Amino acid sequence: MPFRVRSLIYMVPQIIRSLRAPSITVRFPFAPAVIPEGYRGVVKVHAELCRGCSLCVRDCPAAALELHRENRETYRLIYHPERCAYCGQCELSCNFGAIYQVNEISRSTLHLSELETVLVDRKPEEEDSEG
Amino acid sequence: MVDARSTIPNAVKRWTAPVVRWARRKSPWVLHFNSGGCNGCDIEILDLLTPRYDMERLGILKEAAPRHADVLVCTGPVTRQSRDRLLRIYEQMAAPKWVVAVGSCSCSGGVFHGGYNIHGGIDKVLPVNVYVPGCPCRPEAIVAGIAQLLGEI
Amino acid sequence: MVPFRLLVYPGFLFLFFCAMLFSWLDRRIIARVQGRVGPPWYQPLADFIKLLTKEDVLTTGAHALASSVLPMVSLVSVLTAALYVPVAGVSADSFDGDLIVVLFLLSMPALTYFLAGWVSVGVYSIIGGHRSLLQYFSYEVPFLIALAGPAVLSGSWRIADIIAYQGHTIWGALTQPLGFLLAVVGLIGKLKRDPLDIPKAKSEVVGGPLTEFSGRKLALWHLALDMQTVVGIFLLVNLFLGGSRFLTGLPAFPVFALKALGVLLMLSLASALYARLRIDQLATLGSRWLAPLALLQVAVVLWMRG
Amino acid sequence: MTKTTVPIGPQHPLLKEPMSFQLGLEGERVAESAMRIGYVHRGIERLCQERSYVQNIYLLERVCGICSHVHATTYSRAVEALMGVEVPPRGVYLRALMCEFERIHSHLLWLGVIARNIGFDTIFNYAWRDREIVLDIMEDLSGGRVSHAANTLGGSRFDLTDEHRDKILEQLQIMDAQIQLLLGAVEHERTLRERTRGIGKLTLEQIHRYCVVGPVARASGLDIDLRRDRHEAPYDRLEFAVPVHTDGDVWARTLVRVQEAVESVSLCRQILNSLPEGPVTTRVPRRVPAGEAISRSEAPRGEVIYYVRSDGSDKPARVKVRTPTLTALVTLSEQLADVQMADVSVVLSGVDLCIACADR
Repeated sequence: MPFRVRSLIYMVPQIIRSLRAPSITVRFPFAPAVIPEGYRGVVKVHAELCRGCSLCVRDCPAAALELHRENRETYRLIYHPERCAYCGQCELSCNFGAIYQVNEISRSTLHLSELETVLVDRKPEEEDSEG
Repeated sequence: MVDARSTIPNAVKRWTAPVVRWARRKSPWVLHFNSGGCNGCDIEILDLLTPRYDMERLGILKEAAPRHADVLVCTGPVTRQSRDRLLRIYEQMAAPKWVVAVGSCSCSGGVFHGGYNIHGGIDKVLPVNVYVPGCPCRPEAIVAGIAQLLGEI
Repeated sequence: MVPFRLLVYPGFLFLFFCAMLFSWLDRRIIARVQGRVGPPWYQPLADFIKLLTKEDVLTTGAHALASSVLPMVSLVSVLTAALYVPVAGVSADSFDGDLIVVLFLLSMPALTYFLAGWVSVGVYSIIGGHRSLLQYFSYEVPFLIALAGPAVLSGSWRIADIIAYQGHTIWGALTQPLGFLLAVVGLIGKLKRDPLDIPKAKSEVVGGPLTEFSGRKLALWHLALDMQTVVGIFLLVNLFLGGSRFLTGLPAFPVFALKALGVLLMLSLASALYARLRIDQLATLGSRWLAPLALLQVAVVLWMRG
Repeated sequence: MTKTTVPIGPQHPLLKEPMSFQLGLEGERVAESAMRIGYVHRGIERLCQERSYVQNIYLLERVCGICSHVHATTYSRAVEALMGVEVPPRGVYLRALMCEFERIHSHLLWLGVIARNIGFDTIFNYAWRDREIVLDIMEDLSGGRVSHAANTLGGSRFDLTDEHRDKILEQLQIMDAQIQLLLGAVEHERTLRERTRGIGKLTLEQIHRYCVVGPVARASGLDIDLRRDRHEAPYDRLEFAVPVHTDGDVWARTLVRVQEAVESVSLCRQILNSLPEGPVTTRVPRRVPAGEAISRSEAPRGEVIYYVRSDGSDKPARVKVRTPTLTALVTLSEQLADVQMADVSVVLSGVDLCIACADR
């Protein structure tokens, strides 16, 4: 292979260019994280819209949603961020637009049980007051 | 070998403890092991080294040898075959050591729950200090997890 | 005065400070070149303290005594070498022929590095040890010949004399640019820095000879290596960039520091610019290019002396 | 000469994923090698039989975190073929768009990994920095940096507006410039070339024997690319070159991949400019009629094949995944013969292993 000086110093102009470009490093741990608008983060529910139809539970690929139902009016929808695949299928499956994802990353934790969230806790009297 | 710390008098220990804690917080060397994950979290962990996130700012270095590392960052739901290796790596690490489980599948099995070949989470095998949910985790989440761990030290 | 020189300036404390500073600067420069931010200033210190307080694991089969003595031998030989390397014209001791002693002492760490691989029985350690020895033969010859240039030119093997000679003529780097370049390459090889970090290449041999070391011993190894960097840079500055009559009006220490930082910048840039060589490529490079060029440089120097 | 046995893996800095090699070394030369895989076997194919068709999209996306979208797309297409559903053209285009973004992302990622493995951290950092642009675009489109969840049975889950398209085109402009720099570095940088030239050679005959696909095959002179050869939408209306080299070594693979990334940028631009109007999804039946279907796609690493059999219930009776990495894996023992210990890292990363794909 012919010896070319250019091949030895090829990276020099690239490095100079990179040094002149603004740094793209995020400030994150020292400043709040900037999460884009459309990011599929943790799951939230408009509790008043939820009918407890369990379509989201059926389609969840990771079994992150649990519906504990006692009867037609009394049920609880429980969400486990540590199982969630953050895929957004629940949002797609919901016919009432109740369940949705926000652009928030789930917080890390020392104990998994801390993460469990009750999304909907529906009792009959609440249903009455709404109706 | 005799632990050198036990031979240090208490007074000195009390005086040096804050310094030691400071040093440990500022210099977590990370060892990464994929116990059967899908690569998604792994590339995000590797992403921490690159210009966008640059974790060298926090003193995080990705170490190659288990003996040099302080924090074991695991991904994946622990497959049956990788379980022994995971344990062995943990044993090879020098104390004090911590374990961070990155990704939903390393927290609980995630999408792979119920699989015949997985144990379903790092905590089935090792004591986990911090869980970082996410599938795959955003680099921010991983950093926040490690930061939380450092806060606990 | 002697204890002060041994322990504080330009002895142990000053070197320790410089080792931390240089290792930070090096990481910072590389990070900056790569478009990152880099570690904060206290990083090397935090790493060092943390490693000191970590558990010290010994592999089964490893020689306990040897593995604790080797890092110390490495550190001590570097520190001893530092006694004879003047910092801004001040050295703890000096005698005729101290350059040869310094060069000998500076090659001790390579030997201990090899032995470190040998006594800790890991596979990677042994391969890394072999590699460090192979590498030693590739860089050491051109390095020594290149450093002989200034000595031959000034007619003395005493570092102080070489500085003085450059003081009333001109920088060695200007009269023998090739020698300076070769010395820098040799220094990179000696310090096992990228792109010649063949013995400790992470993707090939994990941690090289240090794979099985942890805790205090690892801290000492790192310290020895960092100090070796400092001493090596100081040596090059003294031999090739030692005092110049253009700069006589300026205070000695800042000028010296600037020169040392300049050499450090060269080392850092080299590691950012190139991929790691293979061991056989290094051997070819060493024997086919570096050594003959170094000899050529010495020949030129002899001709210059007339 | 005495032989030393060196284990590479399961935990080794050069492998992101667990996989194990036993190398028999004579000095620095590799005399023999034995491979052990299966550390990442999660039993996904079995799990697929326990989940519904919809859940499987997300499960199969996690076969591999790097080429996640292409797995989900190929699976969705197999299921749509079973259902007899036609995806609207806009949906097809959007899926292809995502695939091309993913190809850029995957190839740049790989360039970074191989650069890191040969100790060239600067290129690693530059490649991954530029990759962030694509990740940003993908995150903007689908809401995920790495796993996109951009597929649903019957079409694409995301759509884009005109302003959005212009923004992406702008970002692609930057991307194009950056990729050219990286391509220049691969072509001209001497140390990088010295380390990758002549390593891990595969002849065309070996490629045929081992049925290797993807960039590895194209680097050895086998001119196959499913996107072009299948004449299907949207690639039949787009213009792109398939880079082919004949050297068959790691350097040629590097070139092929980076050039492919360049082509992908142009493909993305073409797709964005010729995006048909209309809906992105079509309604699909909940139940899948009994039958079987095969679908193929060109993943960043080569051809990926899905076989889906349905027995008429809401769960597939069998899903079989065939990934390109598998074919590349079996060539490793031949590539590793007689290389130096230092080149093992180059060989292993040269084929762009994705153990998660191979083991599933």
